Amino acid sequence: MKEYAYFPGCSLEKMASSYHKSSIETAKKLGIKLKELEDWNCCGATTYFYIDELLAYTLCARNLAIAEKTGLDVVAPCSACYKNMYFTAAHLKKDVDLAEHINFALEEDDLHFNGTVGVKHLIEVFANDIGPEELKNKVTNPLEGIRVAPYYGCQIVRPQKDKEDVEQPMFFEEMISAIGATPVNYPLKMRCCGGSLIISSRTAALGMVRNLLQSAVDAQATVVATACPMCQVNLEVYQQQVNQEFGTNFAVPIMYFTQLIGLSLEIPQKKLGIGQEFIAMAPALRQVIKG
Amino acid sequence: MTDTPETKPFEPTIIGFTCNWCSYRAADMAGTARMKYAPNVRLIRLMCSGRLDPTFVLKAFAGGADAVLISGCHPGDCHYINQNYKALRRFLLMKRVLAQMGIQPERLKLLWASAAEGAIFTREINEFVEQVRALGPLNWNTTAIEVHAEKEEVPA
Amino acid sequence: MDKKEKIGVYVCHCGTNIAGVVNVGEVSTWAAENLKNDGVVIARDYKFMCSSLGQELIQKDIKEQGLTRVVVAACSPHLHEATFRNACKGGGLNPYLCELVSIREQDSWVHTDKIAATEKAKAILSGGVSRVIHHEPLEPLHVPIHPATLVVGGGIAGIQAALEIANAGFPVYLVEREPSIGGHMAQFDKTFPTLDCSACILTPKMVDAGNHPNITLLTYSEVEKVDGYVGNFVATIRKRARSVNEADCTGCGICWEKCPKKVVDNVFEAGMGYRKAVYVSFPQAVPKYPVIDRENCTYYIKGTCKACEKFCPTNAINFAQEDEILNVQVGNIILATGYDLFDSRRITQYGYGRLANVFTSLEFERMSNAAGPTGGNIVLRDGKTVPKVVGIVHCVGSRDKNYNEYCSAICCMQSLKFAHLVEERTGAEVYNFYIDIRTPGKGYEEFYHRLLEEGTHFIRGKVAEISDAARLPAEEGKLIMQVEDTLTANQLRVPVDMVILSAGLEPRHDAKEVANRFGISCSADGWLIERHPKLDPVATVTEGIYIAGCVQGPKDIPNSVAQGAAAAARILGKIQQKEVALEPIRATIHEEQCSGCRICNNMCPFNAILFHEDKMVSEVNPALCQGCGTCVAACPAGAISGTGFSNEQILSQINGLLLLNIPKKEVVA
Amino acid sequence: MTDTITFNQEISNLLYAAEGEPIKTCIQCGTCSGTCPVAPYMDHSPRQIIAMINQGMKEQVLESNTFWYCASCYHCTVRCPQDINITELMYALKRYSIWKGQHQEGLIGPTFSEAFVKMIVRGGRSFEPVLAPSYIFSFGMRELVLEVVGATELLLKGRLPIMPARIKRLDNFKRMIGRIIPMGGLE
Amino acid sequence: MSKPKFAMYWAASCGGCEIAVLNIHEKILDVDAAFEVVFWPVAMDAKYKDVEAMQDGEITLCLFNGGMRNDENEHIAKLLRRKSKIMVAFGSCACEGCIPGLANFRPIKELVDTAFSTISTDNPENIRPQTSYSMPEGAITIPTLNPMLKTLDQVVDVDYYMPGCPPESHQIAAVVDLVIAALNGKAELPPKGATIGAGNSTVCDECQRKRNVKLIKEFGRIQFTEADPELCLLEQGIPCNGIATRSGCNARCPSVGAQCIGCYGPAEGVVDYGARLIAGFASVIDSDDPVEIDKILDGLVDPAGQFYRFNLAGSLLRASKSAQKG
Repeated sequence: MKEYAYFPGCSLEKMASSYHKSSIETAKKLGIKLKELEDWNCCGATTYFYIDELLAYTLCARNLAIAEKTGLDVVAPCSACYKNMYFTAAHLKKDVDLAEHINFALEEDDLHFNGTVGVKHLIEVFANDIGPEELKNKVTNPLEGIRVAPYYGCQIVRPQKDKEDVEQPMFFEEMISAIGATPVNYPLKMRCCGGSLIISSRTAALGMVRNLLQSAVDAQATVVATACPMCQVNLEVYQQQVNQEFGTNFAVPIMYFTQLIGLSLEIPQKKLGIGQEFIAMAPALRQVIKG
Repeated sequence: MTDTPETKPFEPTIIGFTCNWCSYRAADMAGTARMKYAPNVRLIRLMCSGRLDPTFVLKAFAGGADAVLISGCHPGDCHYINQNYKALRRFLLMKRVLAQMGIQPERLKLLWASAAEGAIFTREINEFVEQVRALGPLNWNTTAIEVHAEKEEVPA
Repeated sequence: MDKKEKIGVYVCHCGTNIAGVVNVGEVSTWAAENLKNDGVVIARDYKFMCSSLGQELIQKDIKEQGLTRVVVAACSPHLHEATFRNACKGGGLNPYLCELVSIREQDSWVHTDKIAATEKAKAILSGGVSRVIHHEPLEPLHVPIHPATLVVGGGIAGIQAALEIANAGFPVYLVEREPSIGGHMAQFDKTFPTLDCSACILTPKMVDAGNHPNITLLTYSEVEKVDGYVGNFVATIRKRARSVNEADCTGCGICWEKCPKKVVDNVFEAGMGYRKAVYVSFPQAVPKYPVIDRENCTYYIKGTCKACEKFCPTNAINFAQEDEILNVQVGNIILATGYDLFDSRRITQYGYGRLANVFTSLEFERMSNAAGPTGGNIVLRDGKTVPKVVGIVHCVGSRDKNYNEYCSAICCMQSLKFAHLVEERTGAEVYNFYIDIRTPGKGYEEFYHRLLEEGTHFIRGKVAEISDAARLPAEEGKLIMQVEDTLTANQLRVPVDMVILSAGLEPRHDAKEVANRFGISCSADGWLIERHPKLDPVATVTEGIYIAGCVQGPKDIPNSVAQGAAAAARILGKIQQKEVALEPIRATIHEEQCSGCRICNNMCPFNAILFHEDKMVSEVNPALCQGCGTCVAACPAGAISGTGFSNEQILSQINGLLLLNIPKKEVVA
Repeated sequence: MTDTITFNQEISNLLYAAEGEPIKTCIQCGTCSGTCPVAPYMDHSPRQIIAMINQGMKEQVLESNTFWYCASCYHCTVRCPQDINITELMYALKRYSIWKGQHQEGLIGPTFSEAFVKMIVRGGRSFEPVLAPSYIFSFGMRELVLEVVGATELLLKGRLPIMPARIKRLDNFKRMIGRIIPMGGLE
Repeated sequence: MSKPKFAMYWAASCGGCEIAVLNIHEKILDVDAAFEVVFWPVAMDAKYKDVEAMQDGEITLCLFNGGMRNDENEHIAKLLRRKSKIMVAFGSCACEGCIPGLANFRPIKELVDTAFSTISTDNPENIRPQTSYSMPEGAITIPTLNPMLKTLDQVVDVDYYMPGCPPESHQIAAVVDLVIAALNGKAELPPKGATIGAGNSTVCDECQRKRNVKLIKEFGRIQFTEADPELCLLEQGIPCNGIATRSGCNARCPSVGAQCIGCYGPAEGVVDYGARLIAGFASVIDSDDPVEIDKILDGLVDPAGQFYRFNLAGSLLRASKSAQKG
């Protein structure tokens, strides 16, 4: 069974604990072991780069170095953590001076970054290591008739890492089809939800949330699936405010892709952290899931 | 190991080989555009970097050059289709031999420059001159080369 | 060297260009004193050596002082080598006994420190002197020119070139990959800026080419191999089987009328229309004979049908026909293989292929063409709805590091043309989204103004994305083009019915192979490289091979025609001379020293080196040799010498360049 | 080589680790601003900011809210025809403006960021409640109410931590950071 | 009238050249018949002072082998030059330094240390030879080593060069015949400075192996390769120096399946032997990718040693930087 060093990230501790639970559970059921990184620290989020790039790299480097000790690749369920750690690793591998400086700091914690560790996003692991085919075979309770809007968000695909399609990727859709649901094609699946602005630039962020939800609703989505705690919280917790702000009446359930997969694998809802959401699970969904 | 008087900094002498089509034209272009670079490089025009005979490089070092520059068209742009790749192969082998002879490989530089890249040519030359200045003089022992001085006269 | 050479040294002031930085007087006196032993008998400096007076100075000295070698220290050899060689010739000295060293481009112009520059000038000069001693008198090589010419590519550039040469009375082989000549121009409806109908001006030329007694038309054919050299090329051409006997076919058209198999025409109709399995590319096709497309013909797939054969009144159909291989001898070659259109699918955010009503420029050309799939009606994919608002995107795949960095040159004018046609035919509102409007051509800027007057909207901004994500009622069912109007710094969402992507031009997908086949080179972009970007745009570094039209870079019709004609003119000049003079910079293998080790055999990209199994020695064919000297440097026996750049010449030049160092080093040692 | 370093150079230097072409190669095509989901809320579009930087309009750039509004979605970056890393540029501007202590009045971004960073430096992990004060006061009454409602609900759903999170080897961690910037640099 | 005088001397060399001379079998009698051997330390007893006593140019033919390793070598070279009409640099050592010339890769001190303090040397006090040592009977002196080994023509003027390690006996025989004929006015001596007793081309010229266009993806060492007996060795990736080495040996080594190591030195008119091999070997590499090329080059262990085995002292660079510093 494949094993990864699992970096939950701050928001999964509480704010997105349901993502945490569902990730562990579904992964286990699909034969992937997520071994939580020992004494990990905050990845610095996007905010950290505002203050001091070097410091931000150091924070990520610490986590990477800890992972290297275990000899496992790091997997992060949060897009921001993923992006930060991926590019930190990339930069440090290229820029030896930077790496030297940061390793000097890491000594304080008896750590050293060698550049051997790989960084993956949880959804990559599901899409590549397991893949739609295998997933399809494992599904015991296909979510037939459920129209799911796959929301990629930003930092899973952007910035471009290699030659991959950053404008119209399809791996999320494939996964949704694999669990028997219907992926809806809506134009804004790649558009930013404004998560990082929700505090600092509220109005802008709310506007972005509005557009996104609108686009999903127009495409008759029963539920929006996300792969990032920031996006989930942003899209769900602030729906009320959006309605207030724009006189809309959205009530779109926003679920983690791991929760949906979990349901299709008949993992008990509790274990998937279902019940913590603001917007009750869509009735349509309730009907198809057993137990 | 510097033998030059402290008063003036060491000025390296560099022999540069350029191909007729790209790099020599790049040098011309640098001139026409009045770009400025260090006067330490003296260029020799060949038709193609492929003409570069390793003998030339050895001769330059033995003759007192502190470094040698080889420049040609960018890979794929060679005006003789692909001869610059042949120069590349010799260059890589030459570096190894020079290293064994105690000539730092950094004293031999390969530079691809197209006819339009006067600016790049200028920049690279300046960087190279600095790099060689840092390495210090090569001072290849040329006394041995003026052998005829030591020779005895042959009886008539 | 037994007899001492008498060398004359001439240092040029070039006004203040050189004298302003280099102390030319000092240089010439230094040469007179220090280079005596090398044979310098006279050293002068003069204001302008290239002036007639300067040249006379040299000639006078040759005559009076009996100079045997001349060294001029002035500008780059690329500028005045020929000048001073001729001066020597005039003075009765073999032109190749003159050496021009550059103390301008490589010294006075690039240095500020006068002392250093003067020292460098001395070094460069002494290098030249040491080199010139080893020069040998040379004569240019002469090879006869075969009068026939091979033109590859039957687009407008190729047709023009072929006609020019044929009209001058010389034979031409015009080879075209497609079943008909005409190229992209045949697909267009109108041509900017005059808007005259493309077919009306092209067809006559195609017919001329087809009927011309001096032109052998080889369509549906490809050049597979080229051997030989300027004046004497031999091209191997594969004439693919048409499955139609040209001798019998009258081009009556019954076969494609009767053919039951419809095929989407991805070539001529850009996928907008259909053709039959047996077809001519378009009604005015030249030659008029159809071809059977064996991938799609029912007979070739199932073994039955033969409708065409049954109905053919002249029994011209020949299913058994096979490819023909022809070898033609020609003296010169013109490559005019044109371009491919950039594939707009690559820019996913523009939605081509995903959003029905996003069209490419070529699709639009066909649509607006009266003979095209919609009979010239500009309509949406549904084939009937007339657009009310149309957006045209410039620079699609051009000026973009993610795709092609270069400007495709024709897109601006093409877009303006589209805008005009759309307004004229549908009265729709047209938005042009551009980064810069580039109209460098006769009557082009005027055309732009005409569009401005016609009220076309121009929005300066590169379109960010095209989607069907309606946000406002007004956007329902429309394509929304999101863009910043950079002139007002507003982010716009422009709802339109139809989008036209003004896709850029790309090198042919097989440009690199073609280049290799003909022994010339491609730039990093993939366009074929001309001999000189300004002064020799249609020649290539391979003597006898010329390029014309888009194969050399994006170009509009007038420029393609001009290049076709220019290449033809160059070739006609050559043919009239009967023979061609080649720079005598060549490699020679000395048989008695050659050990036949064959190291040099894979050094020559021009196949100029052949190995004689019998004598066990290699030999250089001087007419094929381009003089790069790679084999000279490679020969482990030192058995190959290169005229003009011999070992002696280079090694002594190195000595000369280092002359000033030797004392410095002796102190050291 | 001028002795006085231009604004453009200052910013370029801050981009040392970033991939991509120098900002001076911008052709002002507007792809970034056309793409940017936040552009309508910005004082100046990203393209304008680049133009302003290249014009050396330091004051006006720092006064602009543009870079504080960047959601770092990298959409502009992947589309830029000149391969300019616009998102990293926005980061650089944020750093520069905090470093110079010079930014538009009433922006939450700067204070929030500093609060966030201090928190991490102290605890090694993020702890949402700590952050509230850094921005809450700048909210209007209505937003405030909503925020509190939202927060309480999160709390009820067990999605807000009561105790601040801490990493185990905090001392090492702090010393580590000390080696990057002298401690108290942010305190 | 007295017979023309013949001398042969060995400087820094192994003595192989002398054996090669004796290997001309009964031809040696012709030498004896035609010449009066006045000085030949290996073959007969003779004293330097006898030579010093001679008239300048008294010796007609002097075959000088060995390189200039110490001041004694140089002294005798100059002495014999003065006393000889025809001075022949005999064998690879005199012509181009040969194996002793390999010393020019390292500083002289290192060489002495290696010689006098390796495990195989019984030298507990780690003594180094002194150039002069005073004893009750007086001072004993031994020659001083030159920092770099020089070739003969780097010290004295040379009339002819006769390459080979050692020169092939049949070539020596031929040269002897020629000189004798010339002395009797029956033949012309070649122009001064010429290379005698060898061909003008390279070993491949005499090599019988089949050869094609060479495209090498990997260089191998002969002891690890199962070489095709018919096919050119270099073509099989074996670094054979035959391509650049002067002909005259009848391709001795390649014909018995061993690669040519280059003892006959550069071909006619070649300035630097190693450079020819650099060019030659680089030319057979079948790759345009710097990384792959380097990988292929890794197959050439010790390129400088391979290219300059016999030629270092006679090459353009003559000695490595460290050797020059002494």
